[in-house]
Amino acid sequence: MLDKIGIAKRIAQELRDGWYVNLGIGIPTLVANYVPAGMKVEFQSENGILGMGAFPWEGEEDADMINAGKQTVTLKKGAALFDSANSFAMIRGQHIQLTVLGAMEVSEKGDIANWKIPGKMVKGMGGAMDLVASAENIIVAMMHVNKAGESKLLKECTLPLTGTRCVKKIVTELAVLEIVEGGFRLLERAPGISVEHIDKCTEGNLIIAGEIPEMKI
Amino acid sequence: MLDKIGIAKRIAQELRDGWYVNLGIGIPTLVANYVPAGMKVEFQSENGILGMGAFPWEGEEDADMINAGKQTVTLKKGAALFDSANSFAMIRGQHIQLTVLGAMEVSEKGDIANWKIPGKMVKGMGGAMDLVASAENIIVAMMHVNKAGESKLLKECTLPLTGTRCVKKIVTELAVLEIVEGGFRLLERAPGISVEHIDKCTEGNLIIAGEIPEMKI
Amino acid sequence: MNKVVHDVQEAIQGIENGMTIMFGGFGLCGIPENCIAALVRAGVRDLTCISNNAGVDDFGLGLLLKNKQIKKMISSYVGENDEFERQMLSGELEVDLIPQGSLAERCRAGGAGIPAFFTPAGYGTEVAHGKEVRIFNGKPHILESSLTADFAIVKAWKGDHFGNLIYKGTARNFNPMMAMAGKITIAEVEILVEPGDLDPNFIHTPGIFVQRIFQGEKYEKRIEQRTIRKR
Amino acid sequence: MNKVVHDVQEAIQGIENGMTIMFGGFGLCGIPENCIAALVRAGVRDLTCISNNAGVDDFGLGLLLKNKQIKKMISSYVGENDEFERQMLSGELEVDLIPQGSLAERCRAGGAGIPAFFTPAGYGTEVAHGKEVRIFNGKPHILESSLTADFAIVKAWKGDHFGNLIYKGTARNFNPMMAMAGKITIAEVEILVEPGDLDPNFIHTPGIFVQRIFQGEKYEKRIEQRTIRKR
Repeated sequence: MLDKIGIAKRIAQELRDGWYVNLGIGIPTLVANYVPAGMKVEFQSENGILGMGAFPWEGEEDADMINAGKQTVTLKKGAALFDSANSFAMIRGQHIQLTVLGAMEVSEKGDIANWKIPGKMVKGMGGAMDLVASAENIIVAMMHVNKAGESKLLKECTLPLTGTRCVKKIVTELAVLEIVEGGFRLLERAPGISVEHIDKCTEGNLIIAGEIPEMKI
Repeated sequence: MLDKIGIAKRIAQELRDGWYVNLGIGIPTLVANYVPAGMKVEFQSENGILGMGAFPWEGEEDADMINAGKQTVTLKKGAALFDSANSFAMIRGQHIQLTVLGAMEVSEKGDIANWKIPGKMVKGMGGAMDLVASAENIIVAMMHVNKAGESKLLKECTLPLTGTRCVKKIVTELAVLEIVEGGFRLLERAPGISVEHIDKCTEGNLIIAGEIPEMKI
Repeated sequence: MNKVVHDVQEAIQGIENGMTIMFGGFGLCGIPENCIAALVRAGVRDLTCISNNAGVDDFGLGLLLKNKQIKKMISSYVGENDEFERQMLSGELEVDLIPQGSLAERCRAGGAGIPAFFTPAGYGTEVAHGKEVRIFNGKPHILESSLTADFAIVKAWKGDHFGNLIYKGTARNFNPMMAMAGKITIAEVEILVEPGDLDPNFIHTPGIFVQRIFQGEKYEKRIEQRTIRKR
Repeated sequence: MNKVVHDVQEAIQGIENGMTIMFGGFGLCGIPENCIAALVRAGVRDLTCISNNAGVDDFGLGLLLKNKQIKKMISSYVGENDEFERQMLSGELEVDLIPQGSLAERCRAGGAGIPAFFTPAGYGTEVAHGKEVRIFNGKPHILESSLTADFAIVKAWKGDHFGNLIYKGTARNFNPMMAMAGKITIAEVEILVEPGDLDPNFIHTPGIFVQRIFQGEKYEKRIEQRTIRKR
């Protein structure tokens, strides 16, 4: 079973040289720490950064330089700053090659829910609805089951949707899965996790074709 | 009868302190030379200037600094440069208080034609269609009659339209007129020009109410 | 073209109960601190506020929320504010949550004279309720309308007397498009300079969009998430 | 993220007969001189060119026109080019004339993932033929669709290896929005610099929109209307 860092590391393997990538808050943010050596990837932050760098050294925090998670950050060489309309022009216009974000639920059709629990929690969708409606390549980073032990990979989402038929891949603590016609196709198992266990933890239709390799992290 | 400079001077009287103004090619451009003393007016050029200044001194022409008529210009202190999308955001968004442009025909309803003579001449509308569709205050600077002696102030335009029901005022070599319900309302006569002459030169309905004063230039 | 007003009091003149006001800023970054404080003092009520976020409990728009001066919020993300969540869930506060990109574009459209546009964001979600759906290139889009406001209040780094503005870092965010969309736009700046002091080629908001400008007395510029690397 | 190509030949690789190409520039100001010259040499034909103007008889896009390489022009103003008028009136050249603001916004929309928007420009004119009309705030608007291109070719003053661009003066014009709307965007620059040499706060076109960049060999920068004050 993977921890959060393991999930981030596995997602980092999906990066390709020359890509612009938008990382959501939480586990997705960690992906930036595991870019394969020698690979050039630029991170976009939807509040107006292209070429986002590491956290600042202590004492060098700048209130005017934050990421979409409101964390203080720095810029890499060759970075560019812009306003929110231009930022979402990049996103909506499909200039970003990969979006990684968290989810509360994903359906076997690729629907995603991650912004609202009616009557309980409403933080808002932020940029997530624009991202999932536009990105050609969306990877969800999340736990396979919730705290109550219920699957988050469902036939149908029960929570208000963020977007429909948009998720391409899911990386959880248990598995890597791909959305295909008919359901979640199992691509890889986490180290030490059986196909049976993944099947048990997946409420939506799980498609198991051939031998399922173990992830290499 | 006014010459071109007279028309420009009369239009300059319509300027108000603090206005942003877009001037078309030809007579309208001349208006910039007659801003009343002490009045602050900024000129916008739709190719990307706010705060357009005079022509450059000889030898200081810059190919990268032109106005919408492709003439070399300079910037005034406090000028701003921007792209075409932002320029027309200013225009379409009604941030410009006055537009002055030329016309081939104006109808008594305020329609304007100034971009095409079918089969003969097609220069294109440039920014004129955006300007006339958006501006709240449009003054047309033109000759009352064409070279063949035919009125350019018509019941209906015969040429392809640039915009409909948009012209507010017209200043010609003969008169100042306002578009009102029912036709061209005569506001002022050019020095030495009779109401009868103006009437004869106006094909559209001319509304003459009360005494018509002579212009003061 | 001198748009300089004497102080924040003069800047907010004319803001009345029930008006719609846009506020620039993302989280606490690039917010018009001085104007928000003045609106708290002025006590205007029943405001409809258009702002990406709602501040935190004790700073930014959170101050107006706590003071019950806001009737309705139009935002994309309000996760950092418990008082907000309480007022919303209790029904005291009307809330219209919209995708961040649609919010940015709707403000820009409002300033640019574009009354409506199609976007894929929100299709198939509750954001699309009641909105026209149309397919372009095989993909469903929804029709979003423009947003404008009685007043837009933005915060810039530097500004000149004509209202030309330059923002700094990620404090730019929503400020430029909200500056475009206010019937009256108020700009508060850290540094007010003379016309000619800003390079015309590098102005983020041309002065035509700004009606009032002043230098704020002081800026706290609070950091929401202080993340650092230890040396 | 290094997008530097060796020379103009490498830059225009892949441009084929029948393609749609956007060209930045207003009149002869801010046009990609080196790429236009290379396209003339390459002899690609049946191009659909999206450009505010069509150059003059012997410079700018006029060179491609004279060479009969252009099948269709999408422009707002073509008044400075006699050969253009001749080809158009004789029916050799297809022409789609559209309002300048709509052209700018349609390119921006193409780059920004907005398939269509409403604008008042052109209502009641032949530009509106076949287009949906809708009333907003009592005023009729027409629905305009976005524009994209197989290639967009823009010209900037300075650019870095990542494709970040800065324009100069009024040579900015259509370049930024066309840079957004190309499937492949080629930027030719007067001065190519290293990443980090441009201030991130003052970049006009972020590198994400640019796929290829090179420093042009030389720039004539011809002036169309040399207007001066005598000393």
